[in-house]
Amino acid sequence: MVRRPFFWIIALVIAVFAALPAIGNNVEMRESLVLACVYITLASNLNLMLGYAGYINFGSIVFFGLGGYICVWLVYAHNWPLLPSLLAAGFGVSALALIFGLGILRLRGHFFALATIGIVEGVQAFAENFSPWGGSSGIYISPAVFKPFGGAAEALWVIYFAMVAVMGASLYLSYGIKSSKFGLGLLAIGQNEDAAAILGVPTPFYKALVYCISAFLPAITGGLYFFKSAFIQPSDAFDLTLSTEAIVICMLGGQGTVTGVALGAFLYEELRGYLLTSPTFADFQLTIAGVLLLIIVLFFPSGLMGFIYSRFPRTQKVLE
Amino acid sequence: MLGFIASIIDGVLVGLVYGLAAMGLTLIWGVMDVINLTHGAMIVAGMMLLYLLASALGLSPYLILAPSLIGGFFAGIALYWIAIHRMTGRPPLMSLLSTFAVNLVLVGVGTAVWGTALFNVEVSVPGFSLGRYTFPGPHILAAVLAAVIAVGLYFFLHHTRTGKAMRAVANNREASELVGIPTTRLLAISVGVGVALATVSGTLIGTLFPYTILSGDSYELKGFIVTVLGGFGNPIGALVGGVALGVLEGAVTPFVPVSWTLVIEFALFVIVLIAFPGGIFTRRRGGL
Amino acid sequence: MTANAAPLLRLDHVGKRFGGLQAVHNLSFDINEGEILGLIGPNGAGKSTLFNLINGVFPPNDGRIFFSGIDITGQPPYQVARHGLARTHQIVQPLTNMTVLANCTVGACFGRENLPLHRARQIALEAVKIAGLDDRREMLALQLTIAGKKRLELARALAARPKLLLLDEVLAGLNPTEVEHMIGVIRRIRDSGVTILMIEHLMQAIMSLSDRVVVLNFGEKLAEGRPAEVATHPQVIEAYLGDPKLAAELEGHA
Amino acid sequence: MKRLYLLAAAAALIATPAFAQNTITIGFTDSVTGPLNVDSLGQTRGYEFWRDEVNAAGGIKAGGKSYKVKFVSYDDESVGGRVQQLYTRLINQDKANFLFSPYSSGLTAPAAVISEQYGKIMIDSGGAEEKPFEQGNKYLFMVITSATHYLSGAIEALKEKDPHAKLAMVYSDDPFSKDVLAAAAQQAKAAGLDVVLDESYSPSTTDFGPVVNKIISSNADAFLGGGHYSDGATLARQMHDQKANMKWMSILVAPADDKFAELGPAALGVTVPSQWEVQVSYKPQFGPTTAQFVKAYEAKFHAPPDYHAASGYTDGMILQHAIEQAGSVDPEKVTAALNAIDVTTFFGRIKFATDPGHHGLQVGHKMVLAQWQMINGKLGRQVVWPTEAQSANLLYPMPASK
Repeated sequence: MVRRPFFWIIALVIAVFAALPAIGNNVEMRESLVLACVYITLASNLNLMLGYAGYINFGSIVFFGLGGYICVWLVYAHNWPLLPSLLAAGFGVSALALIFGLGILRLRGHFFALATIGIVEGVQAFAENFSPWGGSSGIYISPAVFKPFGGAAEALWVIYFAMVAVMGASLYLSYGIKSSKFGLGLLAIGQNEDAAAILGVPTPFYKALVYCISAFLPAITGGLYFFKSAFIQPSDAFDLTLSTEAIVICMLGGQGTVTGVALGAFLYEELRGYLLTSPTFADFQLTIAGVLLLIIVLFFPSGLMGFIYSRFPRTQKVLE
Repeated sequence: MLGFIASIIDGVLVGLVYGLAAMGLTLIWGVMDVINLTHGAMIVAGMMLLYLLASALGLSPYLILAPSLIGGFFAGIALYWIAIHRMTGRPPLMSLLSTFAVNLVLVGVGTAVWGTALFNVEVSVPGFSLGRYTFPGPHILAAVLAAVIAVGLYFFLHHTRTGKAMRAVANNREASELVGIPTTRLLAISVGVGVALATVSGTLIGTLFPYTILSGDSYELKGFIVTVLGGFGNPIGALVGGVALGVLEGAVTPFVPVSWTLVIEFALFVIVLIAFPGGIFTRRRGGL
Repeated sequence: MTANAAPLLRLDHVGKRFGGLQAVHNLSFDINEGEILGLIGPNGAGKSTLFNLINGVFPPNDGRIFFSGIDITGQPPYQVARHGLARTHQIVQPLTNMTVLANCTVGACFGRENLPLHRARQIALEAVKIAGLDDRREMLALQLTIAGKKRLELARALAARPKLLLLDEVLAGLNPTEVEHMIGVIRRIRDSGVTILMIEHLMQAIMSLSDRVVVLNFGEKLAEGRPAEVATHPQVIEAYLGDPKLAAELEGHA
Repeated sequence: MKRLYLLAAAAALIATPAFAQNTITIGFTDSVTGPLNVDSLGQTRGYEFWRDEVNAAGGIKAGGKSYKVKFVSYDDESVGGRVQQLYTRLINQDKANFLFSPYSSGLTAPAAVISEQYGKIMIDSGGAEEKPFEQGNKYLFMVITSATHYLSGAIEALKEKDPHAKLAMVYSDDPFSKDVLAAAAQQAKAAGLDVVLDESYSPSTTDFGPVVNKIISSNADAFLGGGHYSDGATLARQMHDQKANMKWMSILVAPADDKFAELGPAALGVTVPSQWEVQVSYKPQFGPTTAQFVKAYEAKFHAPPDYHAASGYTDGMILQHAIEQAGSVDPEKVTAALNAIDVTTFFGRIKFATDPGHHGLQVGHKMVLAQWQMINGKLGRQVVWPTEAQSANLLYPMPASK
């Protein structure tokens, strides 16, 4: 893997993300890249389910939100340091995903998609009523938790670099799985699950495994994100819109590709951010986003990567 | 005890409306395998039409059902040509994206024009009372109309040429094409009918509660549950699914805090989905 | 092929019902290592259902199925595949958006030998060659013609390096030259040591290819034996009288 | 080239009035889209109205300089995640000197986390929840009465009218409403009133039929609850449609908006805790009187101001006062001035708590209770509590549904 050019492309992306805002202490750029990191992490991991195994998961936000809750709650109620809280969030949410997965992965197609919507709404409603997590008011953590990092300003940088690392890990994970036997099995499931099973792909095990894996990094990013915010509430943590956006991003970028999904996530976030803050477009930002999306869906059916591949066939050898 | 009975009756009434609100969603889903994410926005369009016509022209809300039906039908045809027609033969659920995009546009324009202000249309229809519990007239009328519309749709699907052809397309699109059914026109009509159902249900719901530009979302979400309970594309199933949901809400509310109703609803939703993929009230998928 | 060796596949009083319909009833027969066993019978006799029972698409209601002496009754398809049992489909099931080579690599990766990716790719290349798809290996499966997809089915099954290969109407829909070629391929596969159980409607082909034939009718075994014996079996002829064309073919062959 | 010179000259002309000209940038987000749009709009109008008046009067004068006020604002889509992104942007990219709050507790809390991380003063008129003020924040100040006091007036009035009233409390499952009703439940208990139903509902609830039946079943004669705009109005209408016939109804937020009149008979008799009403008449130490404010506001927006507009305006006025007192825009000096403030404006008295456990919380301002009554044949709000401030008598019991 190390000898492939794509390995180094990912390394370059991580380096650029880490270095650009750090040079000249550009806090504003850092903050806009934070959301890009979140989107790339969410979309890349969703892509494991959606692009590889062909399962539409509206519930990717649950991993993010639950990760956030577990991490913030451990820090707040049990005074855990950040790192073990993050790991607990990652492993805890993965374990939960395995339990959810065993139930709903028996469903296919639209039914699976529906069940994941049910999970988002159910978990949000649960969090709104669960008093240890503050119910609908959520959990605030005192700014004092930033002290071990040397203050809020320093902590924000540390968290940012951690998020970039998680994003990088997501890209390597996507790439690694894609070029592995596991990935081949997933792609086969995505194309034709019955045929894959008959060819010997252990479909239930692979599906459960990928669902579980795709929960890990989003949960950690959720932990970092809400720790950074020092505040978490159910309506933000389990926002169905963000899940839908992640699906949109995968399809925009080209599902099943590593580059396309990452690029799609980056462009989508930057575009939304621009429209939202642009004085000219702000009033119509939703409409414009909708029109742009429609144009892309109608006229670039195979997504960004499909377009790039067909225009520059040689990129297919380099970009996964 | 009387309170419990009242809750159940209330559940049936509101459930019929849920069923109506879900019917368009499940029809389009059943016929063409498209999850129409503009459904909520179209419900709101029906509500807005009600507000505009009722307050500007002073029309009776129930007269507005006619323009709502016709307008919805043409909006649906337009939706088909804009967002759905080109998606045939693409990877599954691409239509999810295109309808999501159209929904953004609709909500964006709606918010720019109306904000998220609340609209209220007063309707006076006498209701009836059971002890201290009152069932408002508009509610009863809406429930009855919902049932009438569902039965009408059932007859349309089973006893008209177009309806039968729609069912044929739902069962097997390729075979229908082979026997000479003009599928494209039929699919366009299906989306038209589906959206017309959404706008009509919006107009009816508008007579029950005050609403905002975002009110459609929760009905769309309920529509998903109803679809799972009642099966795809089956108007009677949707009605039964809606009533089941309404009665569940009514039966649960007296005993648990209302905020837990949603948790129970969605937990049940997932369980039902796993236990009966394809709906409790239909025997198999595509059984229009 | 010694007579007293344990059979590779043994069906022991297997039965399957769908609702009120008895698709397969009390069916028993053996397949010995190295032979080609033909499975024939009129439409709806339960042949494809039998394949689905053998490779675990659904479990039988009654009876047991043994493969290499292991009880595989009720095992899911991917476990059955791991034992060394591969199949093709009457209605082709390509992994549409993957290349021909990738399709076969899946077969090799998850088949009997459970190979790592790079080894699997080599095996897949060989299988592609045997099935005569060498020139099309970088094509997407969906771009192949029907005949091409049939070959892909075969190549993919071969790449799994099975002990037993189930062929479900691989000759259907092929033109006479293609049929000739495919028959040659099947012979060579058997010669390489793979046991074959095949369903075929093309009587001429199956009668000449098979060492033995099992005849199914309404889910039950009507006859079993060498092609020549079976073709003259009175009950078989009677069963096929409902299908005059087939009956004529049978008699013509005998 | 020549054109460019001309342009530059023109720009310089506009930008350079008679004396040294500076600007202060104030940043905030408002909910242009999303469910909180209605309530947010009033607050934003209040902010903008203040800005226009200050700039028309020559700006804020401090330390011999005069500062024009410039706003930068974004749509937060009523989503907390966006709020944090946008406040970070306001601080870092738009170089906002001071911040105003978004609307609602749910959005103010995440915004406060950011303002505090960067040490920016944020004046809050949109979030009444107290929790953010218990985190040891130094730069967050609330000009409105906090959630725990919203319904104290209602409880007092109710106790006076019927000491044995049975209360049903049903409220939105959001931080603000929960805070308000939790405090009200305690106050009711202390007053010896019986709470027979105490429940929250999901903020996305659109049909309150089962809830209303539950209220009827509880045999309550007074109702306290609601949340934000849509749910409160829907609840009021369904209570009326289903003839719940309470003797008393207090609903949060929704009835404080003039659009509540659209509900017609369902609005009649409903009370609402209000931060401010057009009838209140505090004697301001500076700034406009209520009458002046209402007149100028109506002239500009062709609608009477609601309390969100008034509190938004007060945000600006208090910030201005503190800057002028401090004679500087230095955040530490302005913070000190804010800590020291104890003034009365048309909005009421303003004083902030300074103990670390509640720093920035409002302790001076008092709320009033308004009731929807018929005024000259039209529905309108009257101040009915406290008695010394009332503009009309309290209707008790409220009119029954027909």
